[in-house]
Amino acid sequence: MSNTIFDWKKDRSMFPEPDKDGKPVVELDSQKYIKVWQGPNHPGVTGNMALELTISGDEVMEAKTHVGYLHRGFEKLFERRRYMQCFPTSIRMCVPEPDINEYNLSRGTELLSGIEVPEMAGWLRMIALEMARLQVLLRTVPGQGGTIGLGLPAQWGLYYRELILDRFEELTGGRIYHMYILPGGVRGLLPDGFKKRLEDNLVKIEAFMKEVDRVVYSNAVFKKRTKGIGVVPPEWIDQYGATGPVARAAGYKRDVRKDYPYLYYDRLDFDYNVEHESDVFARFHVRRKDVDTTIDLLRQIMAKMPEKGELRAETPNVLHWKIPRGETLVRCESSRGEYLFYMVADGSIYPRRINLRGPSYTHGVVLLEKLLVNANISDVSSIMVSLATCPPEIER
Amino acid sequence: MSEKKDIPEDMFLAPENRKHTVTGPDGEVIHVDPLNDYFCQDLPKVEAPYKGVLEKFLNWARAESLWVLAYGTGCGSIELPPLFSPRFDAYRFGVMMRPTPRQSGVLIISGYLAVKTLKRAIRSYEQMQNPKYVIALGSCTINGGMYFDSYNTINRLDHYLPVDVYIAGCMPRPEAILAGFNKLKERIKSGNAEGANHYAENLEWYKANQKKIIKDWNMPTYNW
Amino acid sequence: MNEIIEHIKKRFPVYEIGEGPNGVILMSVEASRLVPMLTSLKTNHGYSILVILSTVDWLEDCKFQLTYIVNNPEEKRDLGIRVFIQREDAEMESIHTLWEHAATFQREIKEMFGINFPGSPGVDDQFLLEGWDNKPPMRRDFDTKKYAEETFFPRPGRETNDPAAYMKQKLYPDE
Amino acid sequence: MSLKDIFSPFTAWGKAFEKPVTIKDPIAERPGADRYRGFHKNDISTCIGCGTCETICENEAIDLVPVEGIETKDGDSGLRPRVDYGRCCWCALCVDVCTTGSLSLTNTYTWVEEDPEAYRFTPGVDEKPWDKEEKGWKKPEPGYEFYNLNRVTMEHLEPEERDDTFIEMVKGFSKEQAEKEADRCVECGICTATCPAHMGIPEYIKAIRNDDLEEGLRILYDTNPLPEICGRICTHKCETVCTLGHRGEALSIRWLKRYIADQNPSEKYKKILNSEFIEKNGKKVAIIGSGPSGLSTAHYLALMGYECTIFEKLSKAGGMMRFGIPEYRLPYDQIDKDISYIESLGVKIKYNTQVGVDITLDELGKKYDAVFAGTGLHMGRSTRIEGTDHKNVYQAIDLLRKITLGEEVPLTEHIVVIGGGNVAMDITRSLARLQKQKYGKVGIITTSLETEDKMPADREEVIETREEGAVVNPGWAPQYIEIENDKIKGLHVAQCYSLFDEEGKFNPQCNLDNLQFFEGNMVVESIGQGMDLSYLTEDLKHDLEIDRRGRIKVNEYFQSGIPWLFIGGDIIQGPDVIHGIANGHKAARGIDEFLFEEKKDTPKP
Repeated sequence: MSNTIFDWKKDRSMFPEPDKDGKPVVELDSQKYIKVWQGPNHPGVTGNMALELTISGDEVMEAKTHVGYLHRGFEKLFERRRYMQCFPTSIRMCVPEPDINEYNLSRGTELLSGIEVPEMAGWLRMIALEMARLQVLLRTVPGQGGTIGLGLPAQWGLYYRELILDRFEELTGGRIYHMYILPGGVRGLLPDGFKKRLEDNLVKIEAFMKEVDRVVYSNAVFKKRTKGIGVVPPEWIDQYGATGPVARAAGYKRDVRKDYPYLYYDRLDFDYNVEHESDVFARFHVRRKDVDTTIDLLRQIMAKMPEKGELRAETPNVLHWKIPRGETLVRCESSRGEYLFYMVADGSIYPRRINLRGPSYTHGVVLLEKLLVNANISDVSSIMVSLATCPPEIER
Repeated sequence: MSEKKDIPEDMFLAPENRKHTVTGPDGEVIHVDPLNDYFCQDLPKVEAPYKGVLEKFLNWARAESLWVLAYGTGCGSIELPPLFSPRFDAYRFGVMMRPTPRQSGVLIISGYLAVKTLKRAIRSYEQMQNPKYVIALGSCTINGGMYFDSYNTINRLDHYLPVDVYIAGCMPRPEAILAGFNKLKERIKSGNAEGANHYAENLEWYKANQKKIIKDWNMPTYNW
Repeated sequence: MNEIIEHIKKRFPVYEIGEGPNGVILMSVEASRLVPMLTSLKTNHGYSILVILSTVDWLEDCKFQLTYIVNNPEEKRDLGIRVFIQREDAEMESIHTLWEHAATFQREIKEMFGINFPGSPGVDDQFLLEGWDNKPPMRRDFDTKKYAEETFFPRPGRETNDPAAYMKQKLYPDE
Repeated sequence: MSLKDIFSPFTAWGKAFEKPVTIKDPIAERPGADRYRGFHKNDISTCIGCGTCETICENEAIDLVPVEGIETKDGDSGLRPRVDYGRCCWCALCVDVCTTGSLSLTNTYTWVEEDPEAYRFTPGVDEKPWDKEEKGWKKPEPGYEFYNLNRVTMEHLEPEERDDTFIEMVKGFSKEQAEKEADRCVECGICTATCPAHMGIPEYIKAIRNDDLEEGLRILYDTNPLPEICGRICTHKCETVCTLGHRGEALSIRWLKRYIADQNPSEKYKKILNSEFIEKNGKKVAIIGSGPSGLSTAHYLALMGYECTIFEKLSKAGGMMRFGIPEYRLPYDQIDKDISYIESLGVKIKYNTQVGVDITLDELGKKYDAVFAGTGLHMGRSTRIEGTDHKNVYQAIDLLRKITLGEEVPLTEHIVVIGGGNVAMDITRSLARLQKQKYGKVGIITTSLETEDKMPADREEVIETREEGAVVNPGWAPQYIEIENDKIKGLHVAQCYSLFDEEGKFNPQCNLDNLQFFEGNMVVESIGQGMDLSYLTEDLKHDLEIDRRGRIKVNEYFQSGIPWLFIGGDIIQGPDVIHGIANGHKAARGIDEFLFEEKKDTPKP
């Protein structure tokens, strides 16, 4: 923990000057500071969100996140939709990884109405969830290099992600919005030869990850630009509710799949991927290891899943699926961390409230604002991508 | 530069856009009037196309170099990176991403537009150079899509910006977007893609629609 | 787990204790006792993570329900605490001193439901909306469809028929 | 950091020698996957316009619109879904919920337009390039249904439990069963048009789901004052058009109706139906016959404040419902429940009073403001083959009446029944029960002109008849009854191969080479019933218009050529309870209009 921003602060920051109480004062009219907007239309921010940066020289003095550019009022729309109708709507809440929404909504609906999903459907759900995780990681892992100018692996990664999307298209009928996991079960068995094709893709992806290791992971420039940058002090993890790779990179063993086992993850053999440096590099490293874990999990699932089985449990008629009054909390592990739904049913055919709390809700607002202070302006997008902020999940 | 009547009233302006004075580190006092100093106050003009072969040649040139503003306004933007990745490689069709509006000629509205983004999309569009084109992706731009009843997303894009091509899908796949570019090329070559002129001609109507939704209009009427 | 519940029961007037379908324990408490209770849970019982701060609008009862769910990462347990407050001029004590990111939740709730959290940093700033001049949109008495139809120019020319009504009109109009 | 870290990134150059992954022509080379959710396709000949797709669509993207060339008829609303691609999100819930399986998605996904209005089309009607595409999203494998396609099994008495007793054989739904069955309903409302009384079927099923049976009863009584009876013996035409029947089993609408009626205690009826206080309007109406149409008329007129008197020939009310239907199908106490409610509204029933004998129609016409005649079909028809004049040849309808009245019923060990309708099954099963009681075994053969697949009787009736030990041997035309020593030996039949001639007239053709002999000492004829209009005197008949087939002509409100005389029920519509009820309801409205809107002078027969 020697090379953290706290050490930098002393020798780099001349501004802002503290006032009598020790609080920093940022006075724009003093001409010592410039206000720079990064986003919403900027290649360096993740998605359609904006950072209002007050900079002095090349150093960020103050950062403020602006979200709401993608606000669609999902939680309001759910009040007008039946439980089954919520499912296609819900998945748009996180665009890169929609399956976690499908899963959480379906699981919540099932929990509230007391339905157990057939075993086969459970395993198919796991396949979809892990494939979704893999395709996101194939964007973010090489994409982390993209934030500091190593754009080539990011382009390659998009191709390998396409391979997984092809499998998704085959399995679910959709490329991005899979709409596969629905209340009661799933919407299709594995097509013939699917396992073999997926295995071929996994082999290719493994080879590709070796290349990422050579080109990004052990790249002198990358190391120089990411080690010691954007350090999240471990005591912030619980304080700010940080989860997923951010928490794991700080040395915490946090993984919903192991802590609160859902589906059949307790039957699979895998471990927490933990690092301790808690900087951008450590988070990258955790994600890099997550790719291997995910590939391994996919292989385990394919080996352990049953050959045949029911697709969907018997549910009430979906046109008037009434759920008795109750509340529940559903969580699953997304590629970015704990993804959580709080659902309240009021005994009608419409949900009373479905509230989403994704990891970005804190990563992208409070944590990002904190981390950017005293960061170099060229590291902003690197830090942001390492936190994997996903605006649609903040603003819904 | 002096048409004051277009400037909205001071009270609606964002603090940084209001007239104010700044004292520099050396003690110099500077008066700033951001709207007059930073924005052009001229309203857009209709630019009549050239006649004959010249216009045809220009249209061919325009059609073959479509520079897209890399602004992911909605969920459809998830399919734009694959479009520019090795597999689909839109560059070979003359389609190319640019980071700023000043360099781009095509604005892709990728799906739904929240009111807050609409404001930015309008500014981006107005800052783009003529001739400029708009491609609308997905159901949301046609009739609201799955957010038709949301309080924060627009229903039809053609009320706010002149749209050249609509691509169906939710989301349209990269292949469909490429087909959309082909259609746009045809449209440009046939000389029908006069969206910018249409916008200039009907500016009042467009502005009225825009201002109906954007309640805190804290910028100049036309952001050029 | 039961010891904690017993402990809480002794110290705080909790009611409606029940276990949700996913093992989360939910209980209700008076609004005035919430902050002491959360402080106690955080400092003495290891409930160190604020998972979610959510609001439910019970329009028919004229009440807002605020749900604070806290998590104990060691025991891997969730505890949900419900607080019911009046819908009129709704106001609630801020918990940003306990968890800094609660300010984000509170800012959103202020904007979406109109519940005020005095003292919460930036609570009056616009969070997701821009220039909103209507009722807070997540309140149940705000009709989003009506608002959208009035504001956003839905494409005209759509009409639909109810099969039963249409058949009546076609086959037996007078009966 | 080492020297390796500086050089290893240069391995990226290696990619320059790999085969490119770029697709040459992405638009043409990449069809969607086999399951891809692309654009909509609809088989409009299978589609019935039930609108479940519209209901499930969370984006309100689907409209139901009339389509040229598709007519509205029973079981088909004549509407077809039109999809708005300015709304659709391609979730394919509409495909998964489709009741007929006509809707599907193709794997075509490219559609670019300059005109946004073009994105609205009716799949299957508006021609699209992908109409021929076979691949694409279809409803997944069996076991994936959005609603239950199978009926909740209705519990019956087992054949061995029921074959010697007249105890009601259908047990009725329990609460759980009824709610489960009601949950299957998709609320399309296609059935309402087919129901002769146009009952609010989806509404009362919804009331069951909401466990609001009082509301359910109110909905029933809106259009049907005999729910207990209808809930048991209605011909349930609604179930034949039920949308669920296209891929699974139709909803048990009749049993659900019965459930509502059964669960509401009769003493609460007046309170639930809000009929405790009815203001009388001082007009008097006479009703001839206490069958379904008469009771229905009386009920609705009584609610409107009329003073109604029913004249019934027999000693009990209910008409054909009581005297034509055996007790094991419709217990008498249930008939009493419905009738006693109607009586409680102030309707008087004069038993053992035959109009035309005890009192003439003319007198009625003078004493009352209007008269409704629902006298029904109570005269058995004979086959008129050789031997039918024998004393041991009976009419089914007469025997059924005797059973109900508790009179002695002639019985032998071997009986032959002629007829293939429900009445034939009723008499067969009733006689079989009596045989079982008397002789300990069943010896009865039922034969009909129609072959098995064309028999007018309900399928389940035939099956149950067989379960109870009777023989059903259809497809034979009776030739003559063999009589030896004044005793019936049996019935000679010949194979019947066609019922109607080319013009559609009833003209059975038999194959006289294929003969059969059914042994029996008693023959029961059950080939239909005729009406007894003897109460109509000649001068009244003079004013009535009677069509070619002998039916009296009435206007849409069942008003006959004589303005004060309304005629309805079986004599107009043919034998059917629910039609009778519907007639009664309409006639009540007609009478109300006739008496209050001064239409006295302008009768429109």
